[in-house]
Amino acid sequence: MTLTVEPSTPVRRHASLADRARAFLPKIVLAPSFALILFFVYGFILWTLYLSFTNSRILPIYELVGFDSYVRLWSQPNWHMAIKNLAIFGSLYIFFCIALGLLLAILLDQRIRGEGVLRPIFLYPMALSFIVTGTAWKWFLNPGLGLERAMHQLGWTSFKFDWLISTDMAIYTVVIAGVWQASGFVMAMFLAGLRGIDGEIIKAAQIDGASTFSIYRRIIIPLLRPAFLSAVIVLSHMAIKSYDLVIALTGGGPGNATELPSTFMYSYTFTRSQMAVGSASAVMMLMGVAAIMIPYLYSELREREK
Amino acid sequence: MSAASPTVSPASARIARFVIYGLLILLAIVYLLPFFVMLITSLKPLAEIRSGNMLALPQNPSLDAWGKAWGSACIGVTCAGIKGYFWNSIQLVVPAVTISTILGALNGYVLTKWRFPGHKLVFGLMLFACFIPFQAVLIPMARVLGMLGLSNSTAGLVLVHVVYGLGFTTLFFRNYYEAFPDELIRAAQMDGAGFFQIFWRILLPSSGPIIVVTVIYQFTNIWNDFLFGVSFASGERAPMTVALNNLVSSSTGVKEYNVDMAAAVYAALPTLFVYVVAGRYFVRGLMAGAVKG
Amino acid sequence: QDNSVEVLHWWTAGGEAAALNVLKENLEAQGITWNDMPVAGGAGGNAMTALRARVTAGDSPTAVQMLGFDIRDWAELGVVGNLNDLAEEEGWEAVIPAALQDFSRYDGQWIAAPVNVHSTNWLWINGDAFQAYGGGEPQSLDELYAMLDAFEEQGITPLAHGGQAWQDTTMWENVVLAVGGIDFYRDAIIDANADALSSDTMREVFDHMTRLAGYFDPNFSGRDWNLASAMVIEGDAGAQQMGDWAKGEFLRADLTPGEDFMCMRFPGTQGNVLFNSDQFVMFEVGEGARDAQLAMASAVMDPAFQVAFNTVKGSVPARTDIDDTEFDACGKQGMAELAEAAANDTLAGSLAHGHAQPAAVQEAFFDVVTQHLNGQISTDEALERLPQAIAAAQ
Amino acid sequence: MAFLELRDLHKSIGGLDILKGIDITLEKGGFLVLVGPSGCGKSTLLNTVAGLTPVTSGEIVIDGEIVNDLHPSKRDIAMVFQSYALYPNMTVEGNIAFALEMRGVPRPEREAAVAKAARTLQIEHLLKRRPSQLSGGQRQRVAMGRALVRDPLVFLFDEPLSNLDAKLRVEMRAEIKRLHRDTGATIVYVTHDQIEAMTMATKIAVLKDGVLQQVGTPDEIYRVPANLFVADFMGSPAMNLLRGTVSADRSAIELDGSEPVRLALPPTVSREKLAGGQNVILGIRPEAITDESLRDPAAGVVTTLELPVDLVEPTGSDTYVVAPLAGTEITARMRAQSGVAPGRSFGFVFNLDKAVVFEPETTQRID
Amino acid sequence: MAFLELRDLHKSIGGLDILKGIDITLEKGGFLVLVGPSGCGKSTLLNTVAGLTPVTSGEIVIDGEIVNDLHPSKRDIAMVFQSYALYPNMTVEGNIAFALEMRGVPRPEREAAVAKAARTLQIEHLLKRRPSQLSGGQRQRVAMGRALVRDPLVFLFDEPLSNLDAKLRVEMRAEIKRLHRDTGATIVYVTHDQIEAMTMATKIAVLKDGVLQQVGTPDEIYRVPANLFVADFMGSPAMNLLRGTVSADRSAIELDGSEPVRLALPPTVSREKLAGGQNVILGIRPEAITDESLRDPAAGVVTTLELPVDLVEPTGSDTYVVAPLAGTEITARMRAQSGVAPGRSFGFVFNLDKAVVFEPETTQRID
Ligand SMILES: Nc1ncnc2c1ncn2[C@@H]1O[C@H](COP(=O)(O)OP(=O)(O)OP(=O)(O)O)[C@@H](O)[C@H]1O
Ligand SMILES: Nc1ncnc2c1ncn2[C@@H]1O[C@H](COP(=O)(O)OP(=O)(O)OP(=O)(O)O)[C@@H](O)[C@H]1O
Ligand SMILES: [Mg+2]
Ligand SMILES: [Mg+2]
Repeated sequence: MTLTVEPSTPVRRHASLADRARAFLPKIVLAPSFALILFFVYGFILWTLYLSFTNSRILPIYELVGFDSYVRLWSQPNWHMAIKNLAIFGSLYIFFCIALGLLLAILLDQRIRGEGVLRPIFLYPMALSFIVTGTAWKWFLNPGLGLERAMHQLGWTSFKFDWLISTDMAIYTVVIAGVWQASGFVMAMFLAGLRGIDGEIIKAAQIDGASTFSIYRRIIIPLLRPAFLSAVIVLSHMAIKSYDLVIALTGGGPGNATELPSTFMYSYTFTRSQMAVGSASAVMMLMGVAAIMIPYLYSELREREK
Repeated sequence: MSAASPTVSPASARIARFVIYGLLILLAIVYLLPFFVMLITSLKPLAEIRSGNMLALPQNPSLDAWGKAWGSACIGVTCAGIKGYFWNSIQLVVPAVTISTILGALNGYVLTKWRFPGHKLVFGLMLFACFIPFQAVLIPMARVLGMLGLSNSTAGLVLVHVVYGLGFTTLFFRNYYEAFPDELIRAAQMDGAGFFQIFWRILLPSSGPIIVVTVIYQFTNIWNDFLFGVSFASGERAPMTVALNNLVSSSTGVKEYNVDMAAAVYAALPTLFVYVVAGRYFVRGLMAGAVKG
Repeated sequence: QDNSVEVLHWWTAGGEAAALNVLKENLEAQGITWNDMPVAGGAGGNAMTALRARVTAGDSPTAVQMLGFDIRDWAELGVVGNLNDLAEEEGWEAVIPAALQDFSRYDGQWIAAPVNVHSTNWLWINGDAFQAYGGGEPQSLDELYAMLDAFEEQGITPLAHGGQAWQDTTMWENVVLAVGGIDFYRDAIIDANADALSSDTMREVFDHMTRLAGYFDPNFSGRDWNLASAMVIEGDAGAQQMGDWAKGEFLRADLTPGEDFMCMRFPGTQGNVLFNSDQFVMFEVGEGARDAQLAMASAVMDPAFQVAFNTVKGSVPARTDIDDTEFDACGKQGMAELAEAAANDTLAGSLAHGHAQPAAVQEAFFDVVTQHLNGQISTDEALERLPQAIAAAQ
Repeated sequence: MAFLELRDLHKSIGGLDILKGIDITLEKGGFLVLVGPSGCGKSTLLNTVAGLTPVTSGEIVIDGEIVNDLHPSKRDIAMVFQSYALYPNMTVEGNIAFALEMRGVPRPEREAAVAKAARTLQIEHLLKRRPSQLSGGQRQRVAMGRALVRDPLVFLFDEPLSNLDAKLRVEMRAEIKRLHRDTGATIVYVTHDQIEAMTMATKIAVLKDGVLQQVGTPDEIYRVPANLFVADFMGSPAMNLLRGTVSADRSAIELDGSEPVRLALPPTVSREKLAGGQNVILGIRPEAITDESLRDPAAGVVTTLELPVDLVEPTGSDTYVVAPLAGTEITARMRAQSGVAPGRSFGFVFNLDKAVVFEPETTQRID
Repeated sequence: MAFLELRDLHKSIGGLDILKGIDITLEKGGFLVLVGPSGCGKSTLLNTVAGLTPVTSGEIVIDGEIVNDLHPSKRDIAMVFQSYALYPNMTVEGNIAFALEMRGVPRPEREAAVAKAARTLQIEHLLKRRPSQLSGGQRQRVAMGRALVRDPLVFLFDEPLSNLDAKLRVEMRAEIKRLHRDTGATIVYVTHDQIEAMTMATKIAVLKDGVLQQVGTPDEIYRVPANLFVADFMGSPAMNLLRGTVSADRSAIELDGSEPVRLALPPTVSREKLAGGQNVILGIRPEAITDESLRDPAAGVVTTLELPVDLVEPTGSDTYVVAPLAGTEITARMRAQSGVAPGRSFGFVFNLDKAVVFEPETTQRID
């Protein structure tokens, strides 16, 4: 309903050139990063894909030979072992890192005196290069050198902890060391998330009669969802690329009991001079990751659209 | 914000506190065990290490290994310890962390507050980029760096770390800014603030915790990176880890575990320093009072 | 004119690095700058990775430390230099054992200067334990078992072993040589003859491996070789099978060869030498840098350097024309045996150290040997797997 | 000419139509108050005017220019957000000065402007605090302060005084009026406060479910509401709405209910527009039903009814009395301490001069 | 016995004293309305009662127990937050049901309770939305809903209706009253709305700068404010406060100002308490100053003054008229369309029965 109907013909004020440039600004800001990633990641993925169809050995050869390297790859017992181990290692590693990281973050968030001292203690394993820490772990876990021996000397002679040297259990020692190393960082991620939560909401939940446990379960942890996404991505990445960890701790052994795709990939690409097989394994890894991550990312990104 | 309100009944509150502190201290001790092994090893002479009880306290502790690791251990043909390699790593890590963090923050900002059609796809692609196996990029990267004339240079290494850190920094910031109230962006627009002003004046000051997380992540990863370092900056420009590895991993030479351990702790010091300093920015209630409802 | 050399190597720490310094000083005396590019780890694996990056970037180092078949692989790519003139001038052909020349030359062209020769078929024995055993040096596997049994009775670990793939395979190749002799070694390992690989002799080898493993302590997995040596030094273990570099550990612990510890050829392999040789491969560099490169190659072959380096390193010189006075008892023995083996054609490349097969095949051997030793596969499976894995890797 | 003009504005969010064709014009220096039930789209409308959310269709004209494509920062509009949207990292001072800073106003000027606004808003002692250290009302005042320091083409206020105490609200109202008068600014103002709407507006727009119900001066809206919705919505307590039938001679309205009650036909409706026996709804405001002592001497058409009192609600200044009539309840406004008590019967004076009549089907007013 | 009792409650935040010794008792089933200027400490008070912030000193007693050390979740209190504090990760439904869920109420019951509350609050169509998809008023109603579904010992409402439209607010008010009546719940309620305060409270507490000014029934607070602050604060428009001197015979008050004006002594003050020539402040509410037609026939002490009209402010239901008197301005409430026009002179009828007298120094009322 217009009260004053006037024959006015206003000009349409179009956004000026500068304005329109400004409208593009966000995209311009994003563009370099995106371009870098397109080139250096997706470009290289394509390159790797190409390589996997060649017969490259010590250095790339660009002559296509078909699926040969995939056939070789899947005929390697090491590769099967690596996949199996990644499934065990990856799931346990991600689970325990998140569980422990979350626990630590929650404990540290209870207005703890000395938070400033404790936080670096949980973080420090990240800082130490596994090239050396691996040695310390190796001793610590070795029944003849470390914990088991110390316990025996203390009189607890039935104590037994020999996972490191057992082909069946060695992979779990890798999990232990990996969790030790990364859970502090997961804690930091969750702590950042926790610090961003509005205190009023928690007060409201207290009024609603929620126990501290319920508050975490129903309010805080759901609000940490983005932090979970970050954690899962970072941990998956670390699980997949864990190289130092295995090399320093078990060297992939006993036998090939702790072979992981990362060690496999590295050794075939570089030390074994079978670059094509290494590339094929990289491609398989990416496909595996895609198969798991894409549905997750899809649901996660769709879920949080407002 | 913590759920532990200061007002709980004294008795149960004290028990709860006791449990919390007990748990934290216990976990701290467990976390410190490997460090303890490293520390006592670094204080033992080699003969004592050879004798085999790795968890025993040193019988006659000495700081010799620390002195040697710092100033006189051979790394390659130069026997001046690891002290010279800090600068290499610093030169690398500071720009790489700074650039990747800033870009990540800007990307996160654009992807949450300046959405455009297809923003999810872009984000998804950047996320998926986190999973590229680094082994697979070495050779093409070397080629590209060679073409850019950045082979075997710090600048080249910075580029590499920025590129492969972008996915993570973007991820961190995007997920953090996701919860940042859009109203504030709107208010700032009404106030006449431009794209960068909003970012710089409104978002960034409220991003303390996530900046810390990102810096911790990037600093640690770049400082500890070996693969890229050894491939793209060995020799004089070698970063700390490459030097440390050279000290530690000689294959058929005599191993000096005490020196190795001391060197490893030295090498970790800058990172630890970052952890301690960064911790100050884990502040609470940054967004309190911003919006109603 | 570029008066510098860039040297990629993995002699990064301790005595090795100190030994290399001799070379550096030698060159610096000639006014040549040494740009050090040390990359340790993975028995040169990391160094090869770095090398790939450098070569791909079109920025090859001047000289690269390399082992065995890696040299051939790189030579094949046509990125290496030519030392023919220098070699001829200095008469390398005459002083370097032919088996080494197989690697130093590609298609007849000199591409590398060998620095040393390590030998892998050694056995190291604790002096006290050996005294207590009272027998002579074991000359066969059976005698070895007798000695190990005696050690067991002494209440010590009879055989100290580090359970890493390359250590497992080092022991295995010793056993192959001990059981089958040099011809079988060449047939099975160097020629990778499938029949030999699944032959009864090979079965015997694996059986011996199983038997030897019985003398290990339970915690051998993943142990570094030097910790195994430490067990022998400390008297916790009786013996260790390891290459000649182990001597460094014994010497560092102030033990005297022949008294506090014994060095001897692995029983059954006397008269044969399994070697590996570190060589500096010269890469193609610009004309300007060639003089420095040649100067370096010449310095590597300099007898004084060969002596200085190898006394520290525990290995023996790559030149057979060098006086052994500077060397200790074990060193003298090694030099003599090397010359002898070279003359008798009982010198063969070590599989575990990249002188018998290219990396891919070598690692395929590793896989089977280590899995067998760790009980992941049975002897039957190992015999079945071995030719398959090798064929797949070729 | 109209200064601010909305033409057939549509806006949908996620498939829901929030604004369904809004047409409003406002002259330069006009003061438009937007009212409507919670969730009807008032804030959304302000957001579209500010350019914070794109319109689905329609045009927004400011000062003769279609600004649909213009970035918010280019529209020269100041806005007070319903949710405040204070910058948590800045002090109160920083919050208020931010817009000036962005416009490059030099520091001394900025400080003067902030000081002035702070004085007006009585938050001078809070300038160094952060939003988190303020009470609800203080935060709201800071949100106001951010707009007040500016000198834009258009001010948009989204319930800017809702969390202030009555006294302060009166003062702030006066302040906004002064701002309006002194700067001649064009203002769009959302409020749920009748008094605010009635006293400040030059024009009121009533919105319901995204549809514009009536635009008019406050007096028009209050006196002659366009339809039942507006009648019911404006005024507190609400207008009494009584169902009835036009008497055969069209001189009165016979109210529905068990007992026959006749009310004279209000002068606001012309007899010609009615038919005898037609169903109508009669609307009469509480203050037009009084006791005898409050009867308006100037009133023309008056009917007095004796009704039993159901409920008495004293508000301090007045007493509202509720009584049953025509199958519903009517509210009348009496003097405070009027002595009316529930249960007893009482004489209610209906001033029909101020009554209006609606068509029940279309809900439109008949005039 | 008192059900809720605050004893000498002190609270300081960061060195600032926010509450300075609050003593209030409230009987079971009582309805206490807290009023006071923005920032006076009302929300802080509610927070201490809820246990969300620890008190600095003093005691909080609920149902005979000192609850100072009791965790909020153990106090059985429902609260509506001024800032809503909705759970952003839950739907409206989840938000409302959360408290019941925490108490282990089975799902069917929960759903019924949510449905009932949603109906009451008129948000049934929003149950599946998230808070971020709601308008301001809708969010506020969800915040209400969270409290309404519960059956606690004490309800705390912090300006629960401030963002609702008038109509809805009236309905919600009725709803809260019904809740109060039906459940006999004890309620503490913060509001800036006079009507709300006056009509709902069994007791009103007036706070200023953390100090309690007066606690009393609505009628007491309105009629006989304890001091100038309360007098000025309650009522809108505010009470007119006129400086004057008690006449020598103590029968009248002579107002300050250039012209001598006498007003009869109000019956609310006893002559004995006054001395001739004493300075006083006379307080009289706008609705006690009317035109002749509105004069209260029951009024005892009345003075009529002829004053020039300065300003006329129509609000729809009434017209406020401002005129100069005794060096200040007075506001009188006239009938809507009363025909009073600025500039002209007019007869103002002062009903002094309802006037009160204050001591200017202490600002306390004299009775
Ligand atoms: N963290 C803080 N630091 C300092 N002062 C504070 C803090 N929080 C609140 N205050 C002050 O405490 C006083 C009381 O605040 P409170 O929120 O109780 O006021 P209120 O009566 O609810 O006001 P409103 O009606 O505006 O909501 C205010 O003056 C406020 O500025
Ligand atoms: N993101 C959204 N998705 C769906 N509906 C929405 C969304 N945001 C707002 N709405 C709906 O749009 C309608 C208009 O919202 P708006 O905020 O404009 O209301 P309002 O008139 O300002 O109400 P109030 O007086 O309560 O503030 C509301 O019914 C609301 O529920
Ligand atoms: Mg709104
Ligand atoms: Mg408040």
